[in-house]
Amino acid sequence: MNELRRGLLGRGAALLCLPVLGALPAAARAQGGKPIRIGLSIAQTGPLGAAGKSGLLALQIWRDDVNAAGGLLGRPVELVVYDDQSNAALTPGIYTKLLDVDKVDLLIAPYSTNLTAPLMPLVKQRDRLLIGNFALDANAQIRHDKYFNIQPWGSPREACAPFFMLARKLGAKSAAILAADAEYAQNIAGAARALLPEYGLQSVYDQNYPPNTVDFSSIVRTIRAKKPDVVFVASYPADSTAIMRSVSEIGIGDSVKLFGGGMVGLQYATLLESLGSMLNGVVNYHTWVPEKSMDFPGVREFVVRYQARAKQANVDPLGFYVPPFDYAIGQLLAQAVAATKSLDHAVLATYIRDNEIKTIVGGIRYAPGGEWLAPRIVYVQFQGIADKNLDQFRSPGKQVIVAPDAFKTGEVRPFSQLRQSN
Amino acid sequence: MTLLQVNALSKRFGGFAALTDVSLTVRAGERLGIIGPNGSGKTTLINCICGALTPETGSIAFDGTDVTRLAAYRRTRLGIARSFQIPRPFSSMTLVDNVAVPLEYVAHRGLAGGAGIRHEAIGLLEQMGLRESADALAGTLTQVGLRKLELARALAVRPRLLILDEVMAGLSSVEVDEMLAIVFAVSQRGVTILMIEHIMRAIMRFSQRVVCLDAGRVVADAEPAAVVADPMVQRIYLGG
Amino acid sequence: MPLELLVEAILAGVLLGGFYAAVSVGLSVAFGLIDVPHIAHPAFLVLGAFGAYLLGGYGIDPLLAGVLLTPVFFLAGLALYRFYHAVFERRGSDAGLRGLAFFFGVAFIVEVALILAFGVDQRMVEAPYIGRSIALGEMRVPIRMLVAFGVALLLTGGLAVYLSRTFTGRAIKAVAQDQTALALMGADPVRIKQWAFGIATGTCALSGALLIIIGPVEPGLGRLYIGRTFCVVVLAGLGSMPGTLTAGVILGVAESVVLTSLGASWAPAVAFGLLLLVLAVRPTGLFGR
Amino acid sequence: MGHWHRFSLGAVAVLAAAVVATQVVDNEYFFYAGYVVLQFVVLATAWNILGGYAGYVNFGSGAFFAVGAYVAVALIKAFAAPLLVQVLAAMAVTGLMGFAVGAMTLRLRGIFFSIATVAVAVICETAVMNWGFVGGARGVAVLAPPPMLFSSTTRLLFVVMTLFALLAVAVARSIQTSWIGRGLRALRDSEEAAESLGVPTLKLKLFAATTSGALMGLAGAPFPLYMNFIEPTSAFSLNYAVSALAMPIIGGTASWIGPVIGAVLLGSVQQIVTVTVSSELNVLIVGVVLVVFVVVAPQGILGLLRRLAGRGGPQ
Repeated sequence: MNELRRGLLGRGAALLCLPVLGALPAAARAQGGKPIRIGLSIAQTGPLGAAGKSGLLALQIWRDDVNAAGGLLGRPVELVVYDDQSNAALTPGIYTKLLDVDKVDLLIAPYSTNLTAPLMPLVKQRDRLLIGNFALDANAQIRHDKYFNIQPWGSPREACAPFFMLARKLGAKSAAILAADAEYAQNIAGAARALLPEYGLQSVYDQNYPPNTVDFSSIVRTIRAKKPDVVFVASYPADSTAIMRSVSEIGIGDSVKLFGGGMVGLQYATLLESLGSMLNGVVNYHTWVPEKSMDFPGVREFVVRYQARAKQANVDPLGFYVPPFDYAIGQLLAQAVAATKSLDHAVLATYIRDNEIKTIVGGIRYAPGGEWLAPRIVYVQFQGIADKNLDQFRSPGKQVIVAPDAFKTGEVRPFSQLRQSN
Repeated sequence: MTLLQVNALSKRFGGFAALTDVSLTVRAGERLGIIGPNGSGKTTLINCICGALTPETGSIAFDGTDVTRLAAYRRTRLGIARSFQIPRPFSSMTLVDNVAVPLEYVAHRGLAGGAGIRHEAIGLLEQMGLRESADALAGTLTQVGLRKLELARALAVRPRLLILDEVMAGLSSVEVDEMLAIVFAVSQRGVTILMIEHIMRAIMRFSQRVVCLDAGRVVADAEPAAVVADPMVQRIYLGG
Repeated sequence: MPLELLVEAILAGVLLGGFYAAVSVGLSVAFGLIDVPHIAHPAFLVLGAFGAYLLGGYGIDPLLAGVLLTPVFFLAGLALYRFYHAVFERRGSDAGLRGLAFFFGVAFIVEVALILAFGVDQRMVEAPYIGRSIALGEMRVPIRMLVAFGVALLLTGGLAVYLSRTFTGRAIKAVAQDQTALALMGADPVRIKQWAFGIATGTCALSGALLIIIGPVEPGLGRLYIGRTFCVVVLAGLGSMPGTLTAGVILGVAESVVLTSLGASWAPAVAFGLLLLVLAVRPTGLFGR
Repeated sequence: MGHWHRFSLGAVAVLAAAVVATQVVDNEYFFYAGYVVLQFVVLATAWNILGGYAGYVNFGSGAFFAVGAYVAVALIKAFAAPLLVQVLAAMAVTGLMGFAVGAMTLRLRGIFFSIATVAVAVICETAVMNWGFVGGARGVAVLAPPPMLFSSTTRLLFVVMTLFALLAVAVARSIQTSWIGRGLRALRDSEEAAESLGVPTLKLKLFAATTSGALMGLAGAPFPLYMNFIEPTSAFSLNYAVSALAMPIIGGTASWIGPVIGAVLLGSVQQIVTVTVSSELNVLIVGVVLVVFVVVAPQGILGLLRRLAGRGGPQ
């Protein structure tokens, strides 16, 4: 998912388009042969920097793993990484460089939709294999047959549906939608808007707020006055925090049974820790949490190793959201290359299209268009969260999966009820 | 023949009346001196005549044309030139370029520049004794050099009325004499001159007529000797 | 819009406006009074915010941290102005443009220093007044917004008194208008401006602490406040303290009311449209000289 | 005027070299990077006409650039208009923008103009984000038609941008060497003196603001085709505003060649040189370069070269 927030003047960092060394080869373990080069740009600065850094760490862990195990096709793996500074204007140039100058063997897309969209025509024209890295619907227009997204939610509509299923379960009749005026949030809110009638919900409030809004108290008051049963929020990290604070301070009213939805940031350790009990009752999307139903083979071990390295790298210390999936990107490429013994993009794409990929986030099968055949977004409800305690999020039962049913580890409880109890 | 007619001019800055009901007539070819203590409105009057300021009431006519609301640069093109009390050179440009600006914008407007303009600019600088530093940057000039440059630029617009705002302030007595000689020469060519000056010796020698301002009003308007003898002027200048 | 919502929106806007005024006070001195094109002002605010975050790690209250850091910021301001003056103002004509580029550079350097020290994550602080509210009749008001407004009153009021009642304060106001007159008073304009810039930078410690009290902060946040702070200062009329408070409040109320009404996403356009209007109609600002 | 002959000859040579490059250079990345550098040449040159010559700092270059780009998007969406029409319309709109901001604030001190451009940038960005037709905040994909004459759209756009850069430079140069340029410099040094010497300062400033604005729109108009996808955040990026200002300052603002040197140097060297530098340091380098240049080389590289050549005079 993409949390590119719009700056007052845009915030794409600076003039330079400098590649980041991040990942010059850790001189793979005494391998013979020319390394297999995997190229990508991933934000290390700008608004996407936080997610980009944790994602890159996961990829580096994968690279070290695969090299320790003898590399791919007997060749060491090397990552060629550039920093796109969260600036979409830089990605077409960077990827042309990866292709024409660095002559990388495989490509991974930059983190987020905005930065991926400008690449799609280029990748299609060159007929290259591209693994999407948390891009939402990036292939919808271009329909490139060698694009495969690691993000597990399918279309915006499929991503939103489980939330409204919960609304129906709680007997909701009316809904408010609050969305940031920015790319990801608008996509998600658009899907949510379209779903309201299907779930028998009447829209009582529907507003976009401008990026970088400082104080949400006016907005929260207005929503409260509308007495909605459901509040669907699509927001970015700083806003998510500000909204949660305003909700705690001002109150959203007893009518609200379900609150949350698409709030980016409520997956990040720093925000979880400092919001603490203000999170209770919120139902929000996620990709992976340490609940029983998400115990895919290898994922726990990965998280432990990630957390050990995250501390010294000064990146997100939990690593639940992006990192397991970025590690899975590596596994996806590795499986395809190992199985086909080829670096030919057409061969690899055919393999990925036709076979199940085994990763630490479970088995993946792809639908035409390159999204997961069986989309798997999960909605978690924060329950029994205390203040100032990061470790509580490492254990199950705090971020209870309430939807979809296949992964459920607990029942959804009305928002207002969980708010009053704390 | 009247060249400049200032009629009942008033100008206020917020609550402060800088000029009140000032009237003034300047004949063609005349050398007029304006005196008055600091803050008496001399520079404000000049700014109104040149168009840097717009008066609230009253009118200004130049050579029979009403110029009260005309933009400053248009008045310059009609033939009103001025110098500034604190010299305002185009410091990043050479002296030649400094003088070329008015030549291009007034004297030879619409004509191609080039060698002719440069030649003429150097001629003007020569008259001021600035020939040697023609290609130096204006920012490097001394105080007297800057005042001469102001004068050269003003003359480049080929003025009919030249307004000098304390061109001799801060100059040594030799330099004052030098400057006076230049100004006399300009006057000789038929240019009307309106001069503000604190240096009494200079203004008395130079002016055919002297106007004294005090607190934004005209308190005297006569021949130099008569103005000096005026008890009101004496009170203003000698205190009391 | 129901009347009570409007009233609540206006009240929230006034408090938000206080916050805007508080983060603009320093710029009002640096840019409004002594004419330094201080684009790096918001970067110093973020620096102040991280200062509060750092001290917060030792259990120090963010406001107290702001006060404790003020002398440090003040001294840094003195040094920075000394350098700025030596390099730009003394050299003359182009000080504005090159000074601008210089402060842009300084802003970038501060930003990177913060990234290297703290990473790119959003940071917050803990304090008893964050996340709580008090009831005013039917309405609940976040305490942190009240704190921001209080600090704004304190800063603008304190500076207004300082500027009009003390010798140095009056000299700072005078330096803005007439340097030669100041020299005649026997004061060195450069020293006076240096002092003023020290004050301007000093306020960033406390205003920066407000930044992290109001919401989460990351190193690049300063860029978002360039427009807002300059908007307040110009709207106010350069260098006027009552003007700064009023302009902040106008901006806050406009934003808050638009957010409450339909078309919340137009809030920035409304605020900056207001600024354009003021520039066109009354360029000296609300309280301009 | 021999200078003009030499200049036109040089311009033709540059254009020819660009066309030849598209035929012989195999590396597509060269054209992607080259396009960006040329785009900055246009932007920096445009900025310098008002900022360097007249001393009025435009802070909203990003907005002019983005409005140029979005005018193109709107025309593509509405009429599938050809590139030439997009470009002309973009220039007209951004030129008008420059004129309007100028008419409102150019009578005032320079800083008011700067602030007004910031305000205009915010308003334009908000307007685009709320304008669904051009994709709003979500952005919109713009697929380029198959390129004529060239083997790829990027190569075509590279030549187009070369042409634009030459055009912008020619405009800047002719302004600089004419009486208009002298008038602008005069008013930069002292507005009152210029006015009193017959220079219509307001008209000149408006002319410069309009020309500068139009050329910024020119830089932005092909951007949607280059990107294939455009959304407000990257189009309105602070990068453009900072670069447009930093490049002329680094190169030297007194002459048309200054912004060109600055843009080519900063724009291209950065892409190549620091392959081994970690990312935060990118921003740091910009900061340090800006600070060092304004401190050590107040007249930019141009001034540095002159000092080395031992000539003290301007241009």
